[in-house]
Amino acid sequence: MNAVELAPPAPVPLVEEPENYLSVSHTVASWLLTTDHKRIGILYLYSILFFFVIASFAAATMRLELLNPQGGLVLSETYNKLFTIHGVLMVWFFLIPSIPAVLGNFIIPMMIGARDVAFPKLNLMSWYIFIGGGLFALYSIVSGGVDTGWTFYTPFSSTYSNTHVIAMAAGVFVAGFSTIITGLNFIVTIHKMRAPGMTWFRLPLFIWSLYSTSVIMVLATPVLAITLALLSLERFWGIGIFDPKLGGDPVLFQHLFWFYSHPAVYIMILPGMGVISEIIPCFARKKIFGYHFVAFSSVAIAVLGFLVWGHHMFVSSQSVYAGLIFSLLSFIVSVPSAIKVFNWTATLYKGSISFDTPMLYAFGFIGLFTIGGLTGLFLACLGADVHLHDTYFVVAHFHYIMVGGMVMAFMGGLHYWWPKITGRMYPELMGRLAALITFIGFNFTFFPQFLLGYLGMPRRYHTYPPEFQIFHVLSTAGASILGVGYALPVIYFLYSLRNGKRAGANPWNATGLEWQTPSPPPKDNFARVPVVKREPYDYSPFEKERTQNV
Amino acid sequence: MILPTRFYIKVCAALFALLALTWGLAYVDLGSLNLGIAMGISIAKAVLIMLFFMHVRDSGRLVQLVACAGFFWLLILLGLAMSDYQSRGWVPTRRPDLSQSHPASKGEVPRGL
Amino acid sequence: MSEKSAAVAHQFETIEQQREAATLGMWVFLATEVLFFGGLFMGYTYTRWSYPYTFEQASHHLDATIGGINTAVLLLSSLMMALAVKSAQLGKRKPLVTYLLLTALLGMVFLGFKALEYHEDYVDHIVPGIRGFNFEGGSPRHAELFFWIYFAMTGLHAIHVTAGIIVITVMAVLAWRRSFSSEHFMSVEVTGLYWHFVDIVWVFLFPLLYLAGHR
Amino acid sequence: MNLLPGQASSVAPEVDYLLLFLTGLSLFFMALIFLPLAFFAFKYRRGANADRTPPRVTEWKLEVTWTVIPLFLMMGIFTWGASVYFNIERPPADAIEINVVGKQWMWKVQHQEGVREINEIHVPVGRTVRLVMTSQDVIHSLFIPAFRIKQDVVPGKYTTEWFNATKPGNYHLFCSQFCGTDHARMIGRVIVLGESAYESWLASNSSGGTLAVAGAKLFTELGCSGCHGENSKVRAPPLEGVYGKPVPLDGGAFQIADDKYIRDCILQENHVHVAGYEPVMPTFKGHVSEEELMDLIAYIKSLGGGK
Repeated sequence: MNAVELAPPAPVPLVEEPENYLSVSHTVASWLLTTDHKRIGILYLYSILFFFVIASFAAATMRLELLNPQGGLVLSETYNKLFTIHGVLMVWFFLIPSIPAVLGNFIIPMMIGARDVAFPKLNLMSWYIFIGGGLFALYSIVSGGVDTGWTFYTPFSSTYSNTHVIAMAAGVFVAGFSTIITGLNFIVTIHKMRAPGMTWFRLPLFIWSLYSTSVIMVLATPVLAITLALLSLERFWGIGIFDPKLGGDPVLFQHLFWFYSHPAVYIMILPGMGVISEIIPCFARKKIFGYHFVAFSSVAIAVLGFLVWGHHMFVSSQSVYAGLIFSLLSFIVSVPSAIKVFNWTATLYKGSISFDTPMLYAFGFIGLFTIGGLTGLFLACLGADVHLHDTYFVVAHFHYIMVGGMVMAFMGGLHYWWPKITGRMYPELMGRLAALITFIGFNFTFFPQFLLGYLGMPRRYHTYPPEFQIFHVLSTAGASILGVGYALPVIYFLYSLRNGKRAGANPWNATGLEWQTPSPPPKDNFARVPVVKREPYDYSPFEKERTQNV
Repeated sequence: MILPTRFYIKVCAALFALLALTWGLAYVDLGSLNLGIAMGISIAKAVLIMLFFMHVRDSGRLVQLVACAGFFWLLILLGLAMSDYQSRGWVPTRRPDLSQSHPASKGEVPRGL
Repeated sequence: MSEKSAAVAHQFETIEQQREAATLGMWVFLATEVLFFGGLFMGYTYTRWSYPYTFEQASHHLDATIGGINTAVLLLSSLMMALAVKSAQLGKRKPLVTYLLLTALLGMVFLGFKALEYHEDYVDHIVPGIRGFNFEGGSPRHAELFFWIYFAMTGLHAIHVTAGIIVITVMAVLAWRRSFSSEHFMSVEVTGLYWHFVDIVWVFLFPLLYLAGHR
Repeated sequence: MNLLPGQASSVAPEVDYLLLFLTGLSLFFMALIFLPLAFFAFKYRRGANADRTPPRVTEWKLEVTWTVIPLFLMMGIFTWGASVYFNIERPPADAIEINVVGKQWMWKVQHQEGVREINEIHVPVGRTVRLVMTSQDVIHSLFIPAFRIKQDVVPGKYTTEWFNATKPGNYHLFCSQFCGTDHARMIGRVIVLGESAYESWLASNSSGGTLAVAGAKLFTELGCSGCHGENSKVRAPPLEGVYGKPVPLDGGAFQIADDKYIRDCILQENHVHVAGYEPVMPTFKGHVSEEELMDLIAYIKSLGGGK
């Protein structure tokens, strides 16, 4: 399905349809050389969908493999390569770019009233760098895969693994720069290109959370780049900085890796929180509760997120006192997330709540992210982590946050802004059905894994003692439902491109500058640069509609 | 705000003086102080370059914030990671009677860090 | 659409906004560079903390005179770059081009000294991983670790210096072809920021690598 | 099918109370969020007539409550968790020492009495057992769910783990840090025997001499006695009574001669410069395996010093 056919040959319109960013030109070159932030967002959408499909196949195969205790569907080497592919592709080539690069690229300039991001050519370069990194990763997968896990722990990854580690490390190294450029672009755009009147406290919360995410992207990703470079040097020339036989320390790699990777999990969840802070006020027709607190909790998560990486290393011969420091800081970093969840719930009080698809995904997000966050406390608590570390409890915890939280929010955001992106409405009933199936399938898949974690089944095992089998069978059954839940939107989104109902400029009657442009918006977003006078989420003009209980 | 050329040359002279100071002090055995002083001088040189050559002094508070953010985050990395290494020997994971006599019980004792 | 001079890119309103965006963008990029080098500084800190004795012995094998001269060369090039940015602000084309070329020249002198030093290390058998690395005083394996970090840090820095020289020469050519004016000179200013940053990195590298402990 | 594996060690109850409290707390917070969520969603659904006059609640009061209360709760859990962690990390003094060497995809266990086992550890019930572990290649992690303990086994250093088995029986032993192809097959059993059964098992299995005896044999075979022996002409530091005592280094500092110090001196060429002696000790890297290292350390320990 190449990009050109995306723009439907509109039937002869009665009134001449205003030229929008899709119909302005249809050549392949107009897509591959575009500097329009909206088109780059769509390019990213198709690229991450491609990687999502590969990683999902890897996950499906693993779930089938785990159906019986002896495994036997695939060899142990293949299983190790499968979970590495699943990890690397999902983290770096789907989750991290998903909301920032797709929805962020599309919506941020429109939300702040700008014509484009600060550095459009740099924005296009970031997509090409992302594709370059993806090609490296694909080369590594095709030519034999990597069996080190997405964490690349040394000395296994640097000395003992004989798989294509350097190629995969190069892929992630390059994709890291794409994230840095996106983050840099957003920071400068949000600082310097806001429309007149758009003060910081009139910014929608989506902008606050993406600003915080960009700060993390910019400050954490370079350390990942240098760590993977050192890993490749170690593997290629044996410099010995991570190899204990040559005087190095494998725990040093863990410090450098987790200094990036914990902030990276906040890169993955913060944009999701931003989308939820947009969806809930719109479908509850009510101003968000505690705007300032939710805004500053995003910034607090971004800053505190850098101080807590040691909770990944409690049992890795890290010193006990360092464990105390990291455990304390990890508990403190959970408070801003709790504040956000309480504020979303309080927003619903005295609202006028409708259960459109984005709102269903938002409810799903709050439910699953709360469970994910609370189980995070188990792992931050030193005494409990000794038993639970590296077991399926951890697998369930981060899937609740990343899949239950981030992917739910990404789906919600995609449904919420789909009319603006394509000018078409998705089929509402199908949307609600898909959201329900995803929610049920997800819980069915990952809740049994908490119990596996309690019972002490370690991660990354392709054969296991028979007493754990019942949980794995439940989990695999759930995974098939989840698969259906994700396949449905792909189908009806493509269907809606051609014959979805035409969406007006503001189908949800939402506040926010992006809804004051026609959908799909013209190339330069705004004819006149808008002037902002009211604070965000001011649903009072829609007051009458709310109080008459129409 | 454009600074006179003479001012730039004065700043450069100060930088050269600090370089000479670092160089000179390297030949004096101050034990563990050597590193501290060398770092202090380097920080002074870096601040001089940033304030005047990179015009941080007369650019907005935002640029000043970003200028310090990089170094501050580097300190987070170095500080918290070294807190792990430094405190490894403190908790007597071995037999308690053994480690009372001497706290650091790992490789070479960090003498001239 | 408010009429704008041709110099302002379509997504900006005023030249002032574009200039601030460019400067802020470069500063954010420099923050990433600080952390990019930061990983190596972390490696340095760990290895020196673990093997302080061998570290100092190995550091005394490096030629501090060339290191010192190189630091002076880079400081001087920073001065040249600062004067270049000043003349760009004043719109004086000829001094802008000369200062830029002087900066690039000093950068090349720095790389020249670096190459000389690397050759000296090669002859001195202290290049790790290559033919007969031998080293007395302290355990050879830990010394090799020091030299790996030394070559990683100075190598990465040299790559940044080379990139800087290329960009400065491009700026000089653009300035020669009159494409900068007194209010549209941000690319020179941004290049200046980058060059000063590269100088700051060397300011820290020199004492840490060459003057570890006392000589 | 209960929630947690059986409690079979002295720390297990402490950890279980902590885990069950955390589960309860999570259920409470889930109720605290999901019930109002469901209630609001139902009561204020669009079209339902309900009093929707904007609430005049002072925002910051509510915000402060649900910031401060969770913070205090967190500090409470943190301290409780930290105290349990301290118990898990710090072994009591008198413990049976068992050496464990992790190798890609098997556990090699050596008892002080000289008995060697693969993937199995026989321990007496009711006695404190301390595992001194190292790895021959990559990072492994010895995880015994029934005892609620886990500790990474890192190459190049000795990590320790202790437990006091309270119930006889067979318990799972897993490797929980990914270590390569057969990470999933690097499992084993901890067999807890009664006191007498353990003694008879030891007697029937200890064919060769104790570790110290094996160490002594190695000490002469490898030529260590050439320098460190009594009548050696080469000046080398005497090893009698050195274990556990501080060793004066050239340059004034000194360092405890513990397992890692002895291991580094054997493996790394002039790792340290002992005061008063030339750093001429050759490296034995590649000539001595991890098990033999442990035998040598057991021998040096047997020469007196901090037993």
